[in-house]
Amino acid sequence: MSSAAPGAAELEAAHRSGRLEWPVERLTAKALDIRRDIVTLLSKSQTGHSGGPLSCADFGTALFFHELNIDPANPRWPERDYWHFSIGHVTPVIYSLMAERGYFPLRDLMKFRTFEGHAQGHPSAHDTPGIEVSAGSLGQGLSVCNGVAMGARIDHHPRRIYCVMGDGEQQEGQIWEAAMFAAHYRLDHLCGIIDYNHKQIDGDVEDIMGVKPLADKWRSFNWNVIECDGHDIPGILRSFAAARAHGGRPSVIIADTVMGRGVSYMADDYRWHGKPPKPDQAETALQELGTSYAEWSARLLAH
Amino acid sequence: MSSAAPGAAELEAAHRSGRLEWPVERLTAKALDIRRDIVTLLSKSQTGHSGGPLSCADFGTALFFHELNIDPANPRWPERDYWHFSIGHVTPVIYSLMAERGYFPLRDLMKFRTFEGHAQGHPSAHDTPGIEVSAGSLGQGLSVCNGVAMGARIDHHPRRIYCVMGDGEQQEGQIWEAAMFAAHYRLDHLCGIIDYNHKQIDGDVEDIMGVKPLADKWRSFNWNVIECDGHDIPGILRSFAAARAHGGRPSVIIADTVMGRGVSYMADDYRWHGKPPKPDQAETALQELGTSYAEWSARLLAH
Amino acid sequence: MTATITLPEKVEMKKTREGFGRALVALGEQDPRIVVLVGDLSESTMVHFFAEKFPERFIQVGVAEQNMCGIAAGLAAMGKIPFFSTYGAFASCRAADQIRVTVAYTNLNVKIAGAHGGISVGPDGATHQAMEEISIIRSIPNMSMIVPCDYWETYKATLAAAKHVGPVYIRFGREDVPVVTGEHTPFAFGRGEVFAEGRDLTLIACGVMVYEALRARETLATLGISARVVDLHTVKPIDRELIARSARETGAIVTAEEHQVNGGLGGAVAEVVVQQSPVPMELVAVQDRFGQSGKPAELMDAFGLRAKDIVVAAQKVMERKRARG
Amino acid sequence: MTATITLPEKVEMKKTREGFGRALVALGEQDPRIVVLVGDLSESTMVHFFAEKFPERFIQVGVAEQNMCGIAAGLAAMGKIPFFSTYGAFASCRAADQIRVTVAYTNLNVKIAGAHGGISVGPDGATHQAMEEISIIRSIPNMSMIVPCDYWETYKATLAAAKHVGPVYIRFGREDVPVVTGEHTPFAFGRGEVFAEGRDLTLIACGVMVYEALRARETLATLGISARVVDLHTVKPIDRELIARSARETGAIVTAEEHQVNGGLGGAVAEVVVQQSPVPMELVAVQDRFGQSGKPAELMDAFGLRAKDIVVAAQKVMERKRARG
Ligand SMILES: Cc1ncc(C[n+]2csc(CCOP(=O)(O)OP(=O)(O)O)c2C)c(N)n1
Ligand SMILES: Cc1ncc(C[n+]2csc(CCOP(=O)(O)OP(=O)(O)O)c2C)c(N)n1
Ligand SMILES: [Mg+2]
Ligand SMILES: [Mg+2]
Repeated sequence: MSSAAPGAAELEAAHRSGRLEWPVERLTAKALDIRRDIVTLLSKSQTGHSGGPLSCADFGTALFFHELNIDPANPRWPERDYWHFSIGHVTPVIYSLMAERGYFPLRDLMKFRTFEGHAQGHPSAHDTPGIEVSAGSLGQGLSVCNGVAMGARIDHHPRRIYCVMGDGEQQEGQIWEAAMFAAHYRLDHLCGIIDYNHKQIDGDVEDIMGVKPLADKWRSFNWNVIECDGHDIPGILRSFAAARAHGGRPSVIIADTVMGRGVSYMADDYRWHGKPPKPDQAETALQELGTSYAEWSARLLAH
Repeated sequence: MSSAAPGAAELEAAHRSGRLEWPVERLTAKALDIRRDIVTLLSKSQTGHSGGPLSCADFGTALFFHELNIDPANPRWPERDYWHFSIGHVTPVIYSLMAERGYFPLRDLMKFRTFEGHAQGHPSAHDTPGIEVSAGSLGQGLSVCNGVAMGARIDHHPRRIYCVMGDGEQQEGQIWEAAMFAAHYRLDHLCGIIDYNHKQIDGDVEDIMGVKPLADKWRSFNWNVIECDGHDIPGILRSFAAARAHGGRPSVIIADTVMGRGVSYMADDYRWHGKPPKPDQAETALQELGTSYAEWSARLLAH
Repeated sequence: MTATITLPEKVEMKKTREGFGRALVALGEQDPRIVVLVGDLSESTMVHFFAEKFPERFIQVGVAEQNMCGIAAGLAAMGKIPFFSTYGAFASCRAADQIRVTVAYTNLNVKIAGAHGGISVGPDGATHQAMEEISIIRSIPNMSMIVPCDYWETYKATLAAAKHVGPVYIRFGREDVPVVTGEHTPFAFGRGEVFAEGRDLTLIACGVMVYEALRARETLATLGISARVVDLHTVKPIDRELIARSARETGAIVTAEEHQVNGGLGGAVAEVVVQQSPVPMELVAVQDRFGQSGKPAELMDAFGLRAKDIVVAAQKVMERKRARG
Repeated sequence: MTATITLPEKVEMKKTREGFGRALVALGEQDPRIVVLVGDLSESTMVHFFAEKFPERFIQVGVAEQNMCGIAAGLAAMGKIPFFSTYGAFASCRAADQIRVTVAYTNLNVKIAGAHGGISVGPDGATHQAMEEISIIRSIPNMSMIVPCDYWETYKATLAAAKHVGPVYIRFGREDVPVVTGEHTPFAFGRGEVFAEGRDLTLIACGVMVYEALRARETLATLGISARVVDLHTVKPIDRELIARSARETGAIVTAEEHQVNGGLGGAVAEVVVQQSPVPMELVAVQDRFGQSGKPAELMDAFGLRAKDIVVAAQKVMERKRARG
């Protein structure tokens, strides 16, 4: 609960440019905030995706508050690392991470998917500062990251590039075109992260269109494959470090996660892929997360 | 040279419905005819692809004159196996195989790519009897074969399905979508054949966009992988038999071949991917293949 | 065969996509050749009704629209009547090359169901609001395309698509929309329907804009303008005869579509009009811009796709008609 | 700024795609932000000139058009000016979804080069004869599109595309085609050029059909018909003013394009005409059918894309104009 009202120091820190390299405890606390944000904004909007955003919360927090070299106050800071969510539908976690990190006020989250807000249903470069390339059609993001990585190479720029993908998304052929390309050009400054939550819209990934053995697939496409528990922050940090240390090949972190993680009734249930909790369900969820809608929405609206 | 003028018995046999199961020697002789056809028709048309058709000639012959259960006189024979070249640009070998097997007169080959003929630059179901689905845009054929295989399953039909792909074509993401699907649905009546000639339009496949390790890729997509020398007819026949015998998973035969195989100055040279030999070059090639343009074109025009 | 449609004050609301989903079940019962494919969107496209009844003829393809289109082609080549379904944005764009080469060039009996057409998709935003399908699909030879206006017309369009031999694209929407037609309202593939007679101009609409056109007609009547309303559900092949006749008889046309203005229904009608009987036209459509998040109603307002926008366009076209004498 | 073009009896023949390839080299020299991508078609699209000179800014993607489009987007996001090149069929169809969502919705500075547009591609046949690009591309918001008429215009269009900030699609052909313009003929992105004045009707063409229109004008002159010829190289944004003025001043329009009739140049012009100044139009184009193998000249004849076909259309439109009084 201590994190419910962020102090000036925290906000200042969050908005700092560069890599934050927060310690595990702070990351753990922030990941909890992210989950509270997600449930709160979805309860407000009554439209949007719950499951994927919650499975991305831990590695997303590690990415934004430890790994990435960015300047939220200056989204186009030339020194920045590039991050991209190829799974555009997880905007609740993307916007929450962005707002908590300082790209825009937390209160903007409460206008998610509305006509007035900038927080579009899927990430829109046209609307949201910090979103560099729009997304929403699955399978396209790794190609974009390939382009960013090639651009960095041409410019002899030390930028690192991070691309978050889904496991259902692995069914899109464009992913494998992009995988082949990145390995061919030895883009070792590129790091993929797969939200391996084992679910997609219509059910279990292995029932819908099995992607197993996923690590073997990426290995056979000549990537450095790192597997980890996508909810274990120390393991995630080790994975990022391993990716960073690996030369000559792009790395992919296969983050084993649970869809809907953090909300008991959503966990591991594909039916929560694309719907928001009803207000009463959200209240239950927020209680589980140690807060309430009243408290958390007040926090969001205050910043 | 004995095969230059096909006897009535040979033609009759060639046109027979069912699997021909020709012995190795006859297949070897027929593959030579196919190469002669290819060079002759390209010399006549002065437009079209040389390299890929020549690398496909041996396994193509084994497919059409040994393996396939078809009735060229009745292309829609309900009992037929289904064959499809996803690499639509290798029409010289496709049409030669079709004509030699009896789908249409050999003389039609001499109208390849002309306004009058049915033999379009890329396979056209609208124009050529026996072509069931048009092709020419790479990467689409295995999906079509998936559909044919699912249709056979719904109908409880014992049809087998064969799909010829290119190695450059492996760069198309749709191939991997289709690969994932076929394994997911355990389409063991589906057999892919990859013309692994190591070349594509702009150069060596490994230079343009490496596909290695190709067998590992297919294995990681849960296919039964069979590797063979694509110019060794006994080995090809064993591979077809192995594919046929394998239950529970689709099989892919990775046929190691040489682009332009059979014509010394074309062999292993990517610059022959998409152009025809000039008449004098064709004459040299046909001499190497034990005939001449005059002789072979006369054979084609006579049937 | 003309159905005169008068709207009650309060009309029933129903999803077009449900008409699609229910019709598939009816088709599945009648014809064993019907096979349904989906790309991980069973409930959104409402093919789950079919999946429950005919699991052995239902194929889940996962998130792989290109492959799905090719599979449908292979099934059609084997004599099946496959319907493949996903959001319209992905059906028309992600599979465009597969539709062009494998399906249309071969002229295979593949049916394509594009759900979530139009700005009325709402909060999902621009990527999911398909508004280019008419332009894309009607440019491809051998393709037919139907944009039904409500639940019942989608139901009938689905049956008609199955009956027509050749590739057909059906576009429908996400939200509850006014039910304008009834179970027995005439519907003929390839033919527009005159839903209301009029002398001064013709409103030609497809999809949900048919309802808006009918409402616009009521307002126009109060302004002393008599508007014919044509439901042009089949945008390809287009009913040239009806368009030409309407141009001749009424002398002015307003088209209305929940689609980009370039190359859509308005463009298709304009092509006929200039070749047959040039008259002033106004095009009510999305003005070459991407959609955004919002409530469906908000967006229909903001993007100028309401009866009132049709009324304004009608007044403008009437002025132009008068100015020509 | 009007260039009056009179054709010599025998015109020089040159490939439009070479104009593209040469312009890329000039651009590469001027601007370090230029990056060129290709999908295993370096010589066909003539980007090999650039590749030889600027290997470090040349990216071979292999046979993967979707990925290529996304890579171009990423490069553009990093401030590069990427041109990606493949056959028009694959540029416009295989990458349609990537163009729509990643490139156009983001409004990235990506340039798309579609080679082998039109029936004149010849022996390769239907799959390789791209004839739907105008309809597809112009329906997508934020996209611009240029269809240059000859070597020089393609050269200039390529420079103009690089200069314009935003996504641009350039369509060009395979074969040697008549060189109609010169190095110094005016060219302005977004503006049509009047290549020859006329009173009785306007021929509006793009691509190789500009040459055919100029030839048609000569024949029409011998028949006592005075035709204006407009080179409408930029099909989006379209020069509404010039089209409206031509409609007003000449009272009849014939469009000519090496493209499907549905939603192409003819449709784009028709949309303007009905909204601004309805006059009779005839559309010379491919009549909604796939191409086939043959010699380019044979196909241009067979598909009705010749000066003589424009003459017939012009006579028809003149009759319709007269009939209206
Ligand atoms: C090209 C494309 N096809 C279909 C969709 C619709 N869609 C959105 S999310 C999704 C499921 C993706 O599964 P996964 O990557 O596992 O994400 P998760 O369900 O775990 O959030 C689908 C099919 C889309 N957005 N883009
Ligand atoms: C979608 C698509 N992109 C590009 C092409 C142009 N193209 C035709 S053949 C070819 C090379 C294919 O390489 P491979 O499969 O190895 O065939 P091979 O050169 O060995 O005959 C390319 C790029 C095409 N036909 N389709
Ligand atoms: Mg998932
Ligand atoms: Mg090859």
